[in-house]
Amino acid sequence: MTESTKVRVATIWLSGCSGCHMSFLDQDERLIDLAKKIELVYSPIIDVKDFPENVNVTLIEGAVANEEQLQMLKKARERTKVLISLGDCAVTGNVTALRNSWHHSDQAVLERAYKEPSDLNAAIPTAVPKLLIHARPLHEVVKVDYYIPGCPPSADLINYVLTELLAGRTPIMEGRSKYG
Amino acid sequence: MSVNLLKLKIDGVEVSVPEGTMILKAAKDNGIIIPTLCNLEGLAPYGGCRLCLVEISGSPKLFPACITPVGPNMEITTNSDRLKEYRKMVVQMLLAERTHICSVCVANDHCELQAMANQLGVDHVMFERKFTQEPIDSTHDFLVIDRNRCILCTRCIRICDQIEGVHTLDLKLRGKDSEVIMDLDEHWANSCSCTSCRKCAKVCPVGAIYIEGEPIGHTKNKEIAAFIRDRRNRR
Amino acid sequence: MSKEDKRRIMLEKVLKEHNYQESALLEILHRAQEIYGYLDKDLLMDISGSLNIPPSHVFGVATFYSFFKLRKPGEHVVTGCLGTACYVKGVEKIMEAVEQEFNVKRGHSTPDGRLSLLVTRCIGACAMAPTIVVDDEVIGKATKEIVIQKIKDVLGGDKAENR
Amino acid sequence: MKEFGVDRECKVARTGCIGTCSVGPAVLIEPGDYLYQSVTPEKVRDIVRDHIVLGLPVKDMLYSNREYFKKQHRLVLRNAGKIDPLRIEDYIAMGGYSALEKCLATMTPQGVIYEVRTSGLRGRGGAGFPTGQKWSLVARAQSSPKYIVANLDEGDPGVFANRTLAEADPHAIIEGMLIAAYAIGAQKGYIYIRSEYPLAIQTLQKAIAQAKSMGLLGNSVLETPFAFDLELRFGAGAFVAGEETAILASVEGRRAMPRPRPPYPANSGLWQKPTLIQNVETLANIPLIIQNGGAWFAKTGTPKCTGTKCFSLTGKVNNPGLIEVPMGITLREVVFDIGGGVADGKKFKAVLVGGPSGGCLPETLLESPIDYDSLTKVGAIMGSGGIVVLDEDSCMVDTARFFTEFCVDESCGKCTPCRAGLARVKEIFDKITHGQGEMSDIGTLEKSSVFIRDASLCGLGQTAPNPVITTLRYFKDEYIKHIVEKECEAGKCFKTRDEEEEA
Repeated sequence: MTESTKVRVATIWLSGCSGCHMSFLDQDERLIDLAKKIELVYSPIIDVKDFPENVNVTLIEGAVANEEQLQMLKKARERTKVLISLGDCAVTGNVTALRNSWHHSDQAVLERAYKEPSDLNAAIPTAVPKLLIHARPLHEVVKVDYYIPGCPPSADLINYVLTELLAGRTPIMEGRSKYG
Repeated sequence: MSVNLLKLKIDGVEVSVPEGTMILKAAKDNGIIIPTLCNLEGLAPYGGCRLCLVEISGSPKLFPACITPVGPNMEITTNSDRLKEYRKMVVQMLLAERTHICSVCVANDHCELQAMANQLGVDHVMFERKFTQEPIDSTHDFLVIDRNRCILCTRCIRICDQIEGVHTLDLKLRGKDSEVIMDLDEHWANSCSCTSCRKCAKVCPVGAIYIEGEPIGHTKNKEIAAFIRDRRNRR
Repeated sequence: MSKEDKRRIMLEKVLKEHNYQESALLEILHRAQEIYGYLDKDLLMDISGSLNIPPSHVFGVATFYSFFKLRKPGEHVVTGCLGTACYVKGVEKIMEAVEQEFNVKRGHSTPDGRLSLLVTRCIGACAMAPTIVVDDEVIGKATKEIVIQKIKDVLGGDKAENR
Repeated sequence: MKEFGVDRECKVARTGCIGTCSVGPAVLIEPGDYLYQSVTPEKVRDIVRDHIVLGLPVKDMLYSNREYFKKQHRLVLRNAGKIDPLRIEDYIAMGGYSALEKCLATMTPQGVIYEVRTSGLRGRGGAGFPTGQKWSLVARAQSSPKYIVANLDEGDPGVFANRTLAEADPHAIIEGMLIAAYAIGAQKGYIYIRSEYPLAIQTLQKAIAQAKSMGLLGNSVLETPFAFDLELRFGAGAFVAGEETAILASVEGRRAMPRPRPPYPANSGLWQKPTLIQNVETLANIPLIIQNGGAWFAKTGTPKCTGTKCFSLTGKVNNPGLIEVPMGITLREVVFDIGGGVADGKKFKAVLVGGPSGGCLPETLLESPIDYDSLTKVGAIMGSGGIVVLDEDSCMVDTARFFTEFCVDESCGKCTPCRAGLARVKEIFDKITHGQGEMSDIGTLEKSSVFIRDASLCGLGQTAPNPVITTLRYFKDEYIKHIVEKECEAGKCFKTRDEEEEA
């Protein structure tokens, strides 16, 4: 299979712990088979600066928690055919959404994160992008085509979904997916 | 006393069931598991969660299997596409209603709601999830209630009343504001009637009532109510 | 005899009238609220003991029905009818005006405890919509001007008496 | 009257509501059914002088809309406005309690049930279950004692038919209960009434006391072996308590949470005993059926829906009030002929039939006849008889949001669809009316409301989505306008937070 006929796949890391990406990598030797069929065009594990056009499948880890991520997600949606929420943060908000319970302003969240726990020179870093009021799962912001829940989702499940999609079938999640 | 056996069909399979048996039990005894969250053998059926709804041919209505007794020549469908779709809806509504974050919950991997979502293939929730701020009560020596995880199945209330017999627990308010309370909405430590028997924690399907410091897999016991009731009945 | 004792005797009479029956809980809560003005926890515990029903059951019933008050209401009570007919006829605007004028949110009392603003789901006077009840007087076809004036009158009336 | 010297020939009587609430206070002068509107103490003087002394009715003060009464057919409200509700003698003078006498003296319980069956009467509480059938179920139930509960928990906002009935003709309810009790073999009855109706409570209390002192209630009714005792039970502000099984819980002093049926109250009701639960309007029909026979009753209305129904006609209509019409009358006749059309010359938009869980019907469906089955077909319900007229100033999205909010507040919380589902539906409405709606929300609304309708435990949840389902069916354009163009033609939605605070 030549580069040009391979399926163009991207992965994005929003507000999450990167555990889902670790799980993706845990596909181990199956990655070699996968690599024959896909071309990874954008990912935190490769060095590409801008999200490319004409992507076939994008897997997104993490919830949408700030403005920068919101723009990124929208761009990815525009340029992708099949968008997949990868892991509980992307599917439910998960740990990143715990702050939603407090209904505070973004400022209060930052103070809780950076000022309150620190004993010395407490300060909110200026480089932090503006937070959204709530951390939200992806499908509350854009249309999502498939969901792979789990914290993290097992490598087997990720592999199953990708294999099914590459074979042109619809993955069946009943009894396979697992939250938490 | 002779037991009257009724003939009926569950998912096309002909079965004989003693008169008075609830559909849920009749199905289970014949190897068909109908999903439920509020029902627990040994406690009076509640009919609240609506997961066990089944179709009975001849009626456009849906019936809760936990509380509908079998009838002669009934033809029961437990797993149509519509029922599957509706069960997914129930789980989604429960997940969206309060703060359900499996990864940081004490009941992770031992939660009936989580298992139900996985089993039914609820891979996302179509409604905006609520992140609630209901009070957590950890004043008791070892029992903790986190109402943000409560699905209002009332198993704890029923076991407290029907098995332990003290009725410490009940619901206050109504609708979406309903909460499990102790006595006159007291802190658990100040409860005048709680015997600290732990049965509420044993039957809680989720991580709303748990025992501090104890692995939840160790606490949970779905058979306790049926066991005690059975032994009592034999007396 | 203290006021408290008198009330307790009245309550005892009510309990007796109903034969200390568990099923009369709602009636007894109604009468207790008439006697005491609202239902505090001591009172609920008392009733729970008298009828021999669990405290959580009594609390559950008292909070299920919106008519029972567990907090002390204001001296004067304004109740807006939020029934369909009143809503269609714009009761919302009147309620908002009252909230602003007297600085009180619905479901609450003013800090000085003089005025409570409540809502109900229909007093059944729909043909007179919109309706607002000020203390025990029903104001039909209400406008915000009439209602605000009426509230000012009842609040002011007390002051005159005090003098 | 003294002033004009006619105080001997005339009697001033107080009476229950006549039904023309919008032009109150009203004075009725008999003979001739002269109804004066918006009467004041000064005007009364003119009326007495001109009408009674000189025999010249004061034309410009007469109730102008004769159509209001012309199309009505008053059976249940036969005595409303004609008798003093506080005097049992008045009721008896109008033939009251003779039906009871007839039952006790000449009819068997089975005979009574037969008449009720023949009449075709169906429950007026909303579901429309055949009354005679219900009675025979309870009569046949084996265990005893048996109970009867009269439902006067008129919780629907915008409905006041039962209140008017209780205030105007309390003995009709009591007599109906007595006959029902005789037919099914009950000895104890409860009238469950909303605490929001103080006048109705007082009236009923007095009526029960009078009936007791006349020997109509007690150990030996009308000196026969038939014994029946009656108590009032008060609601306390819970809409769901009007539901059949919830009312039982409430009468027993518990939280008004419905339970699944079966078992039906006919077999296992109050304290697990056979119980007949009947709306007071149904009961008020009973004496007439016994008096005149079931066949006579069945002549009114349609073959499948006999008799009449009381409706509370409110909203943006010229003549709001309480009306009683034969079954099968069209909505158009009610809104335009009796109601006198839309108020203030505005354009008709929709009519909401059946209370907060009724359906919003557009002008094209105004020819629908009012009966249980036709209303269900178009997505509305009979409910407890609320008809609210909405004009061009009403936004259908906001209307559906309002009713959903009502049901969210009133849900008992027992079952997931009604408790958790309706709350989500309401949130979606909040999103749409604040300009954050997306087209996908329409699909979510459709899916969830059908699910809530099918999967809820009791009638409240099962009918709560009706306003959503019908507005989506008949007024989808408005939803799309709200979502795509962020436009609300009625000007109800899209207030910003600031504007809301300002208002």
